[in-house]
Amino acid sequence: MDVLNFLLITASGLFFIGVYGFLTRRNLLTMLISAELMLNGAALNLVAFNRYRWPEELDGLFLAVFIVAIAAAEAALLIAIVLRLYRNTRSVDVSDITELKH
Amino acid sequence: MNLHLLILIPLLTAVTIALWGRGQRAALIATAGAVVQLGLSVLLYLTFTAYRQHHAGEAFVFEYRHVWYGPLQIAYHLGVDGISVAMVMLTAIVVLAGVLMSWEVSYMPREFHTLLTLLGAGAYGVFLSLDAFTLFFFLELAVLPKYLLIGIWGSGKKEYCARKLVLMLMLGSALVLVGLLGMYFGGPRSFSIPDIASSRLAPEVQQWVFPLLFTGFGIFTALFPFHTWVPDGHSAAPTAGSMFLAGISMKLGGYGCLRTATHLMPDAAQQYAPTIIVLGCIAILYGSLATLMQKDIKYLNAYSSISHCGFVVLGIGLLTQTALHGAVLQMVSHGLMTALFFAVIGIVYERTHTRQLREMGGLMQAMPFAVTALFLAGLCSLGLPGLSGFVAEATVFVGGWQQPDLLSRTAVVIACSSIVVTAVYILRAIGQVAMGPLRGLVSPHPVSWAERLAVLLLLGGIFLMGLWPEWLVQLIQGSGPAGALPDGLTAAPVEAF
Amino acid sequence: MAATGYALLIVLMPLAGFVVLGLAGRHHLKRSAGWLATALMSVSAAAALLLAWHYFFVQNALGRSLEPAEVFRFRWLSFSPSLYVDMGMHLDGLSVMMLVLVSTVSLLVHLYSVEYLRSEERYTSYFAFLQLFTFSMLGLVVSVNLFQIYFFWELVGVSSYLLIGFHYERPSAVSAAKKAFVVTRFADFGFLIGILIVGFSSTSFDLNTLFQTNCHVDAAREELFLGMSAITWGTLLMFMGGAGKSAMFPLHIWLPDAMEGPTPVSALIHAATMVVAGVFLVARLFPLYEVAWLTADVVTVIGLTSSLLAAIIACTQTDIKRVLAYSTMSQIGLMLFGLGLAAQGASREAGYVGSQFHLFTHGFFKALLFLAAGVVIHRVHSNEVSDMGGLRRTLPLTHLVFLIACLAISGIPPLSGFFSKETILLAAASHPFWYGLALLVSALTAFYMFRLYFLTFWNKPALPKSEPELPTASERLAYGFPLVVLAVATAVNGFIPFGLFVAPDGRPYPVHASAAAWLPPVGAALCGIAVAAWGYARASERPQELARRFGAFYSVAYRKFYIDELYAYITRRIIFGKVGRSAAWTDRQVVDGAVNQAGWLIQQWSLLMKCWQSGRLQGYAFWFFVGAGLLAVVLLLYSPN
Amino acid sequence: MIEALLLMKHEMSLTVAAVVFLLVRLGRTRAAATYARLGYLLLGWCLLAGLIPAPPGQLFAGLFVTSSLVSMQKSFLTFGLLLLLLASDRWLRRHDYVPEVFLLLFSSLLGLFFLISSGSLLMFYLALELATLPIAALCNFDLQRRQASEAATKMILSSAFSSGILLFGISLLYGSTGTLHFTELPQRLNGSALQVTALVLLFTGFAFKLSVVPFHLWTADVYEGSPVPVTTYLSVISKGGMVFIFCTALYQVFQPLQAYWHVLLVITAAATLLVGNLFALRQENLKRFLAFSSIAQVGFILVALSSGAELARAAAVYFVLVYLFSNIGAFAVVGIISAATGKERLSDYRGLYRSNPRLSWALALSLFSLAGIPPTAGFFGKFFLLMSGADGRQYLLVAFAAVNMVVALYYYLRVVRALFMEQPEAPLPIVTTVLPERAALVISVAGVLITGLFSGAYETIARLI
Repeated sequence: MDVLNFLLITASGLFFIGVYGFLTRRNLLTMLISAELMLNGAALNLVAFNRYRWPEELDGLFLAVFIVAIAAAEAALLIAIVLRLYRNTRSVDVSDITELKH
Repeated sequence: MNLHLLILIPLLTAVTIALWGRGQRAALIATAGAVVQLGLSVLLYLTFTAYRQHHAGEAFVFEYRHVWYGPLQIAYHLGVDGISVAMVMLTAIVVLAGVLMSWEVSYMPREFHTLLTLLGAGAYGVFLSLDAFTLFFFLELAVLPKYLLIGIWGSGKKEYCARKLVLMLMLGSALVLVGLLGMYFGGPRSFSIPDIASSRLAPEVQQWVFPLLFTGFGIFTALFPFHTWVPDGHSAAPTAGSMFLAGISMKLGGYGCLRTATHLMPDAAQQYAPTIIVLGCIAILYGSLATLMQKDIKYLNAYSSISHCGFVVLGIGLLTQTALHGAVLQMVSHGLMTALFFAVIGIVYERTHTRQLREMGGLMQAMPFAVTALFLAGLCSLGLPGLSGFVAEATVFVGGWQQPDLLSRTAVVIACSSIVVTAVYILRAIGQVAMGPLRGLVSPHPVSWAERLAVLLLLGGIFLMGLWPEWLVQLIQGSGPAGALPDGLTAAPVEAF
Repeated sequence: MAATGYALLIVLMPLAGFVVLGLAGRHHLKRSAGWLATALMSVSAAAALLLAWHYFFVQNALGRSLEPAEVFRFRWLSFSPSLYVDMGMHLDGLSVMMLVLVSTVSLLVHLYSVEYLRSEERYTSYFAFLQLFTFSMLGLVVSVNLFQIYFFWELVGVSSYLLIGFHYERPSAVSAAKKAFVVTRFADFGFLIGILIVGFSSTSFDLNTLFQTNCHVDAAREELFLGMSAITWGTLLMFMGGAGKSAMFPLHIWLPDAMEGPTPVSALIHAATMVVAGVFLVARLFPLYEVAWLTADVVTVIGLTSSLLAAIIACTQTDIKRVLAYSTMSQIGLMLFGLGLAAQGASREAGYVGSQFHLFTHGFFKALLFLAAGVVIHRVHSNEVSDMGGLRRTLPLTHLVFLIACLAISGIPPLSGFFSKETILLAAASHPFWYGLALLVSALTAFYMFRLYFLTFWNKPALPKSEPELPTASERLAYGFPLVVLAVATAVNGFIPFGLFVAPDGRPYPVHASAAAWLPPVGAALCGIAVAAWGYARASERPQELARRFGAFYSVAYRKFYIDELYAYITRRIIFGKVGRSAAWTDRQVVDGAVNQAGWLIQQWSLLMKCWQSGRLQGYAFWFFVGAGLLAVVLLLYSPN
Repeated sequence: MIEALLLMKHEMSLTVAAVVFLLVRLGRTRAAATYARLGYLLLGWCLLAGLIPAPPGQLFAGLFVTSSLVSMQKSFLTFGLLLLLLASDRWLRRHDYVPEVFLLLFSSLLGLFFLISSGSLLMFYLALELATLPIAALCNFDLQRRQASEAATKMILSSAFSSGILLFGISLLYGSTGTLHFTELPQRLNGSALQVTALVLLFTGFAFKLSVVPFHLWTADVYEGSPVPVTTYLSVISKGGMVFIFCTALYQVFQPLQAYWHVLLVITAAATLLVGNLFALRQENLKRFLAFSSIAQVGFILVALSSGAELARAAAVYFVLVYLFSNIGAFAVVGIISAATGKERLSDYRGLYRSNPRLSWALALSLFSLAGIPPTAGFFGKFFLLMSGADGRQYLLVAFAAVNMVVALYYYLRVVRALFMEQPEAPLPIVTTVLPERAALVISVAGVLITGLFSGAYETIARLI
């Protein structure tokens, strides 16, 4: 159980660090990395629960695998969009994309 | 008698106008439709009275029930009693008069007549519905035409006024909606008015549903303090719009109060009666006092409508059979009278291009027909016997006096006192407009035949009711449960003081 | 059957006239309108006389008890099975007398008006209104139901409004008409509530039932409200209505102004018929007034007060029609005084018969006075006595009939006014104080009437404003005939044994008065005439001297005791200025202001929340996270059970 | 095999359609109009294929579940997509990359199909991402526009953030229950603190897609920055799909936790109604305005769902159908005018009735339907939603919603006023519509008028639930 707790605490740490990073970093790419951290926290949780709590089936593991796959897709798309944004605005700073508001 | 026709004919008329009503043809089609409606409503009266002679016991006649939303117990349910018949006839008359008054509309006539006819359809629907959902549907159906009619063809601050009117009425509908839902789930899970009536709602449900329904419908009938849409809305609306609004729309509220609130929730009606009486009195007296100071003739009539509709509220609050009948009579009477008022004001405005009292004068010489009609409307408004207003007000007074308690009788005295104030402002207005040296006439073209016909039609109604009210009273008295006091409310014993 | 026919004919003729003239007259019946209306009226008047003959001599035998009869009745409006309004025609001595009076005077006024208003543009409207008035008045006097009385009461009021405001181009006429209507309306407010109270306390609005169920009335007397029984309240409030119509103090202010109407109208409505409606009302509901003790006192006091007040004011006025108006008010006061005495019970028959008799005779001689005044006004184109004087030569017939009427109103035997007034004074004989006051009124009446007479027909001739026109032949006929008929009636009416026709309960009451009772009133009248002759027969300084003697009292009386000003203050300053204005202000600023404020407030909130939508992605995420956190906290703190 | 095909008839046909577009791109480049017509045809074929009767059933060990109701919901969405594409005909034909538009939209729709059919949180997550990511790409479709890039960035980053939180919730739920299957979850839910937290986090995932306050902040920006068809898709199709699965989640999966999500929904419903309306009140840009109004609309759905009554599901599904017609009608007009003139601001619409009466009526009717005014279907939709809300005896919330209808009417009337009553300084030219656009308008207006007056649609839905 100690391992599970350790893993869970690590996962939560990853998640909250991700949240913190997402909320504070200026660079869009850093924000993406933070989001990935959040996802990884969740994935770690799933794997840990699967291994130590519900080892009969592999639901958690599967979901974790898919998370990784989707995260990759997301990252690819985001980078493409950020590139586009950079072309249009010459900036990847999040505080520069506030034209749409109110 | 097939009640659908009364809803279908205006709808079909509206569709026909929308499709083929180019230019002057719109008015023609609308008039034809309105004439058919009037004929139907008279036919309804005749068949109704004939039917009633043999089947006195039935609450509603000519019922038609078609399950609309089966899973929700919602039905398209029509049926009439004496009160509905009276209101339908009122609607038919006002619709025809309104359409006749609109022959001269030159800006987008097709749209105008379509919307006007739709407004009428909504009113018929409300008066014929025996299902609360259907009733609510038709009640709200009028929102769109009202807004557009005032906003497009109105005058003055028309957009502001249209918006205010629609939003305040919508607030009323919102309250009605919540009330209806409370009634549905607190009762037999049905919107059918006869069903709800027969399965008496629990008092604790009545207690909170009643104020919602009454206030909601009350807003439509200018219940104090939710009446401020009346002066703005009526004064900004085009002539036919004002006629419809004041003549029919305000009656939807009174009818709704009577049909749903009081009829379905007699316990709560009794419980809240003092409040309603007080509100009615405030509307009557305060409305008439505020009218005293009006300088714009449309505002004057709008404020006087507040005062007159106070009689409807008062009649409902007094809770005696006679007073309830008085409320209905007042609805009919006020509908005719105020429509006439607005029609004449329209005629006058066309020729003076002003609505300010002090800019007019001596118009009796220039347009005797219109001013005579105005005078008669004024006399009706101040309750002159022989015209409809007196019949209605006297019935409310007599009905109110049947309640032996001090509050009701004080209320009657206060309501009576308004006839003096009414006389003052009416005579003041007539003195300004009709008498004195001639002033303010801009374009003295003669009153057209359509306008004459509209005025005569309304006058005919007023005289018919004022000179020989018994037929109408019999119609209403012979009506079903909404006309009768709800079970559990017995007529107050006749006592002195 | 015959009675029904006559009765319907009486009422329906003017109605038909009104409808025809009102609808078609304007375009189709320009000049013939007058003659048409007169013809209809003559049918009506003839029917009235026939009906009177039929009622008094065929249906009943004179000298016996008169049985009331109902010739016609239909259900007009039912409030509830037991409360309803019937319209119908009730015949008894009182109503038949009124039918005769109204239709006859109306006929004569019609005839007179044919010429008098010939130059008016709205000639047909005038006759339509006149017919409407006559119809309403006739309908009023035959009422079978309290609401029928109210119905026609209001119609009478509106026709009076129309006729006073006939010259609506003149602002003064408009405001006079308005004033008349509003003041009587205010009184009718009381009337209406009185009807409700009386109707409910005796469970019916029907007059027959009302009188028959005296037991109910008695029972109602037991229940008190503010110390008074229902029937007292009811009769008092109904009397308020009557007082308004009859221009009794303090509701009299409209009557002098009402003289803005054409003179024949003043003769018919504001002298002979409508203004006595209050007297008629009390007489009609006499059984109720008898059981309501306080009311009888109030009627007496109000009657006498008004009578005296009006007589004093009349002495100071200079407008011929206004003097006559105040005189009318004074005479009606006397009638009510008599009725009040009768209702008190002490001199039941004398008071009742006297007042009704005076009502009858007054109707004729006052109409005569007005019509004669009309001729004078027509002649000099002014209402002011200062523009008249010395007219006895140019208008000999008018002078003669005016004199007869003045003598009659002053109570000089053997003219009709003497007999009727004498009967009222007879009723007051047992109350020395009131009797004295009534004598004073009598003397004042003689004084101001002869003051008017001398100023008009004697005195110094005023300079004619324009060349006097000679009366045309048709004018001679149209003016002369009514004047002569009325003068004859004025002269001979006194010899009618009135108590046999109209008396309480229909039981005949022959009036017997001793010579001793004659002397004081006649003496008082002669004194009044003598003083008037001393002061006004010739142009002199004596009137000014007299006025100076009375000093402040004279000017206060000349100003009509400032009652008009008081009313104006109350209505303009208080009702309009304070109450109405504040109601209108409250409505716009407070009630409507709240509505607009609500809208504004929502807009402001909306503006305030704008900064939330900052466009910053991280802000959005922050709120996302905080929202999730808060919701989680709420849910964790919340326990569903 | 045949049975599996039948169960996945929507997905299969849509996949085929997507593949067709992939293949088409390989061939020679054709006119945009041709592609568009092909797209309509393919969608039409999907719609037809969806009508093939199929039994309820499940596939892939319960990952994929379908029933008549689900099948109908998918048909609604397909139909909605077809309508919105028809309405965007002019916009489509302007672009060079039409096949890609179709490809991305079809993919996203496919995601929605799987979302509705998902029988497990695994499938749910996958489908959610499949539905979202293509749209993020589409937001940026007008490549040169700075606002489009901004919208796309905001969309994808927010969505990543939201997925993170959602997944964390899923992981907690998994830790507590040991299963991701919808059929097994209800038995293992006991209301422990962990599960409640997981519920909230999962809820945020739904709330993000449904734009529930306070998870809505991205909505307006993205709606405004994206091309009109994408905005329409986001606000109608994507939201509709989410509502469907949200109903399933609440009424089947999380049924044992009803006491908890009831509170959750009540709070967020009130907040959503209020905030959506207050924001919509001041909007000048019509797209943004419709975005906020669509937020408020979701508030009404939440009011209904929060009651937990059976009525609520039918009402919500019915409302989605109604909303689909009304919102597509409104967006269609905005899109047509935007495509023809490039104008999207309210002030540009002044006096539109003079020059374009038909478009004005279509817009006005759609707006009145959104406001819930009879005789439009919106009235019925709103009424049933509030009725369901009242079934849970939460009259206060219903009253609040009813009052919000008044506020909402205020801003819908603003548009109507601009259309009919105001005098333009520079009137819009007469906009001619092409056949597909006209068809879309006619269908949506007819839908707005007919769906309510005839009870067939509602009764079918109620029967299937």
